[in-house]
Amino acid sequence: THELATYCLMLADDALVMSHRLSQWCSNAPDLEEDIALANIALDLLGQARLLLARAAAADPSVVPALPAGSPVPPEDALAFFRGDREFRNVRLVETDNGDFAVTIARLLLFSTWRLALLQRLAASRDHVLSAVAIKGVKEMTYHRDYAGRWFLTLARGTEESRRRLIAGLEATWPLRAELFTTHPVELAVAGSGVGVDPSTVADEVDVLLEQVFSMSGVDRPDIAPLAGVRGETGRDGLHTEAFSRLLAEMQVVARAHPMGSW
Amino acid sequence: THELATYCLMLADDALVMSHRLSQWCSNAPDLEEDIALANIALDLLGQARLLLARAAAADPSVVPALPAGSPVPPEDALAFFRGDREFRNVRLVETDNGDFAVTIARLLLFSTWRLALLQRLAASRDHVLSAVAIKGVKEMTYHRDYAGRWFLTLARGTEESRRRLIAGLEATWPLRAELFTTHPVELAVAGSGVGVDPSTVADEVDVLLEQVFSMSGVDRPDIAPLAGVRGETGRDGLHTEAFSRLLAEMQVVARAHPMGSW
Amino acid sequence: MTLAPEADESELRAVFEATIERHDRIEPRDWMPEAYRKTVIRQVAQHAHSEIIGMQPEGNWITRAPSLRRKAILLAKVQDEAGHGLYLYSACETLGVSRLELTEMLINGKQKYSSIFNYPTLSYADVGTIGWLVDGAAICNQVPLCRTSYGPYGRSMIRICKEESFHQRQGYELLATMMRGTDEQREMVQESVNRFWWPALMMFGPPDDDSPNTAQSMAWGIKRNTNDDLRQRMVDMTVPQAKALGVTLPDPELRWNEERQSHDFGSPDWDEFKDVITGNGPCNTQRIAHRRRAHEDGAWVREAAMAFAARGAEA
Amino acid sequence: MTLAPEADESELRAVFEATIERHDRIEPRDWMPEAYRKTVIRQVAQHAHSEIIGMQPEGNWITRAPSLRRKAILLAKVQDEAGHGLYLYSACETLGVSRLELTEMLINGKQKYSSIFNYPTLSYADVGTIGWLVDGAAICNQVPLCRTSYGPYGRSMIRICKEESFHQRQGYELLATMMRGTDEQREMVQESVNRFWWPALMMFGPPDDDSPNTAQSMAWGIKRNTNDDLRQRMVDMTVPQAKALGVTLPDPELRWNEERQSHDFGSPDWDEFKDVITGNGPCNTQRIAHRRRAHEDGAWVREAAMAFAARGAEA
Repeated sequence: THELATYCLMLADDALVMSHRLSQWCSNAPDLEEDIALANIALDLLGQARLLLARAAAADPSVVPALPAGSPVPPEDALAFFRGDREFRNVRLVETDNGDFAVTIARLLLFSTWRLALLQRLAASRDHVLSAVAIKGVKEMTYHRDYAGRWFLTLARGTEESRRRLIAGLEATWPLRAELFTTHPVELAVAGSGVGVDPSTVADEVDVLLEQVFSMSGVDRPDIAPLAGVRGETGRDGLHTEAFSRLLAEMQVVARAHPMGSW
Repeated sequence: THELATYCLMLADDALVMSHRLSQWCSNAPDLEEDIALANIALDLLGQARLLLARAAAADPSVVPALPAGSPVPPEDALAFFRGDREFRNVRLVETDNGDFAVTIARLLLFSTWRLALLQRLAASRDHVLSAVAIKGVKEMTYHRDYAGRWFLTLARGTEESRRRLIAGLEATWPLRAELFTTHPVELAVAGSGVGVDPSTVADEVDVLLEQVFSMSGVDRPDIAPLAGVRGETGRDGLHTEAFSRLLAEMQVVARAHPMGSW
Repeated sequence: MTLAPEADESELRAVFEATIERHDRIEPRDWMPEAYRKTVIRQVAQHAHSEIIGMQPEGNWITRAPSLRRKAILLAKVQDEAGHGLYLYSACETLGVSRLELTEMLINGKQKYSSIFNYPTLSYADVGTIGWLVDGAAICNQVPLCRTSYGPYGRSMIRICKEESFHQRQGYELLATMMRGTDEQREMVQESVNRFWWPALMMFGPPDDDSPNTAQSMAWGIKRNTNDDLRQRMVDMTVPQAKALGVTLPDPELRWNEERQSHDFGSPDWDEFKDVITGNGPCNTQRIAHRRRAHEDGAWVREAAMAFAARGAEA
Repeated sequence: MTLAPEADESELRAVFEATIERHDRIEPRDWMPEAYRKTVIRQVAQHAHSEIIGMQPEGNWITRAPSLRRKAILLAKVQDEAGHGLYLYSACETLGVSRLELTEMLINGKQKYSSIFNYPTLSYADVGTIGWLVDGAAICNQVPLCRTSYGPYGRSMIRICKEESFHQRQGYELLATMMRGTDEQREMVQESVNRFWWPALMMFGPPDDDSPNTAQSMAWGIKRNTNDDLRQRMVDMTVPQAKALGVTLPDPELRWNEERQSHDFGSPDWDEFKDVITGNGPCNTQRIAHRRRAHEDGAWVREAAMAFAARGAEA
């Protein structure tokens, strides 16, 4: 169905775009171990994205952008590389620029705590593909959250500078948090049919987990208003930040130059 | 002829790519006056590029990339937005990242001193279009060179930090200088027929002018080897830096998404 | 800054009020009430900041302009905005505040800029829409300001208004060209208008019954029309242009009122307006961070220029 | 670092030489001549630096990979290179030099890395070509090093070689897929091979008669084959693969020599090689600047981690 496909795109795009941002750390991380760990996380998310894009295409082939007749581009790539920015359904949290390592860690903590909670519930989805993706994803997200939590604590309790940067990073990220728990009509519909998860239902659980990390780290929960959308629309509606079309321009440039290409 | 067209592309691409880099300063300059001045210079160069691209297309329509039948995209835009990086003929000097204001000024000084000398000779071209472009361009380049020279002196004699940055900027730019005076076979051919200028013939004159600026500024002429090409190929042969395909990805993204678009 | 000896104040105030009464200009050396000075500074600074911050949403598309002609038009336009900022900061400086102080008030959030620039630009159509609707609204706002009581401000506005109407025509022309293009381009234009229509109407500020400063500003001749007057003028001006373009304005309540000889229209989402005004708009943080970064990155250059100039003065 | 009392030196040297003679491993705690230690450090560090700098040319295309499958393959490959760097720095640390010292020698230009990474990657085909030719050359170089005399280095090489041959197959497979694609893709592949063929052959180092360190390194069992031997092996291995791919190797002198049962081939441009080795290659400055920036940008994170660990140790 179209709703299931749209829901899969939401989950897929979150993973794909977050993976893109993390992959930009490659050869830029503070140490080799972090280069490796961030690439690992990016690879896990890329893997999730691929399965979810394929599920979206199978659920409703009409979501896949049309390519010239005979194009060998598979559906997952048509979806990743041939949609415009207004057709991407990811939350805005994942698309903004990386900033420094502290911003990246703060974002990864919010993202992985949230997504882990979602996937834990999604494991019980009536859709067997989604359920399988979720079960595999839970293991991955647990590692991502632990990694982010460990670094969050380390930076908070490291040096004065790392603490200052961490708090700034958390504050920069916080306005994008509310969007994670705002239910989109499509999410409501798939939750109703036992296929998807209404993200508002994981808000409390995620909050408790974040509070634990904040309290261990001696960091106050930020008191910053959510980032407004435009006419009430946000990432899930295809309304993104200025950074996003630049991200896509880079991500899609080679694929789009070769719509008949085989890779 | 194809040679004339290729020569026009060389001159056009230098201006277009330099204009692109300068336009990236817009809203990022150290002061409003510099925002305005750098935009002015970018606009002048963009104007030169447009005339030269049109001349290239007129001299040999086969250089213009093919677009779908009925496309309203004019030749200047087909050339700017639908060529790949290997088809651009600009020197590599103009395409590297802006760096800080000092790098930008050092590059602009080298570029404008060189291009002014070229256009001064090109004013006598047997090709009336090139001659007209050159005559107009000489006035513009004189301003650009004066602007760059004034800032070069100011930074050299300003603060310790500005002097340190200026020298670093000059040293970062210097390896790309040799390419400006290396004669490409196409340049040799058009120089032979009185249509173009062999850049090696302006080397001494440019050197004298640069020496004047260096000596007023109390800056030593750098002693740094030229940046090697690959198999002897450099910008004029379509062999560019890694930065260049990223520049084009950004510059061309909207145009390429709409090959039938009217703007 | 002119300093008036206290003794003369009532006489000076009478001269000031007579000047205002005659709809004549107050000049920098003239005596003026402190509250007037502050209000003019606030308004002119806000206007200057809007020009400077306004460079960002459009500047976002310079490197991606889809034709060289449009790139030249856009670059020149954004450059004009820098120029407008420059005149307006100069007008402000005649009241004794430096550009540096004003810039610091901007990046510390102590002075505002037009809320419209806290919306993102998401497609090249936005360049046209900003020209058409945002510059259109600015003109409605600014044409009366050419007669504003503070001389340097009024004279800046005359020059700025000329350039703004040029920009507005260019924006309209871009949209008209795109509407003659492909279906995708038409969709881009409509989508862009959908996003910018309400924010453009909100540019005139809150409804009159919720605009505390309007009365005093009008009495002083700093402001010449109420927010709602100007908003109505904008709607009446824009509806026929939208029709000519072939785009739909996203307001189901919009219709011609034969009796008023004017358009009725819906009410903007004032909650969203307050959200954006108070700093939570989609781009507030981004715009200020950009300005701050540019300002801080440029500090060493400005210092070098001052040091160099000082050395020249010594020699 | 093991310190040998001077008295025992001749005895220790005899043990060392016997170990080398037996083609056995020297281990970190064993006595070794200072020159041997230095040579091993130089070679292993250069190898480690090559892995780390080698992340850049391929990493340049991760964000632009044209399919998600290729993106995953590329990201995993670059990650493997970071892993190789990690083992090799560890192998080096067994000789008493820290990773930080090695990194500083890299970014200060005191230690080298493979000259191949000073060439730019200009299209996605380069990802395939680097896998096929550059990893191919690396394997020719490294397989013999699995038997190198220094234990930790040899054991690292065993693991690395396995992964490198996997990467080489993946690179070849990308090129093969592209060759079955469009004309433009075939051109990309050929253009890429044209650029990388000679630099790949230069990876084996200067000709034997111009390679001053080879003899000592071979005597010590650090190196197992001469540069020219390995280069010949690479050419013989690659020619049939190029044929299978359908690409032309850009060497007019390349032909089968029936008598030698091997290929004759032209001479690389050793002047270009020297240019690149001495720092003027197309990307030397860029690669080091990138590494330096990442290292410096990460300093506060490494400091935080150390401070945090120290605090944990206290508690």
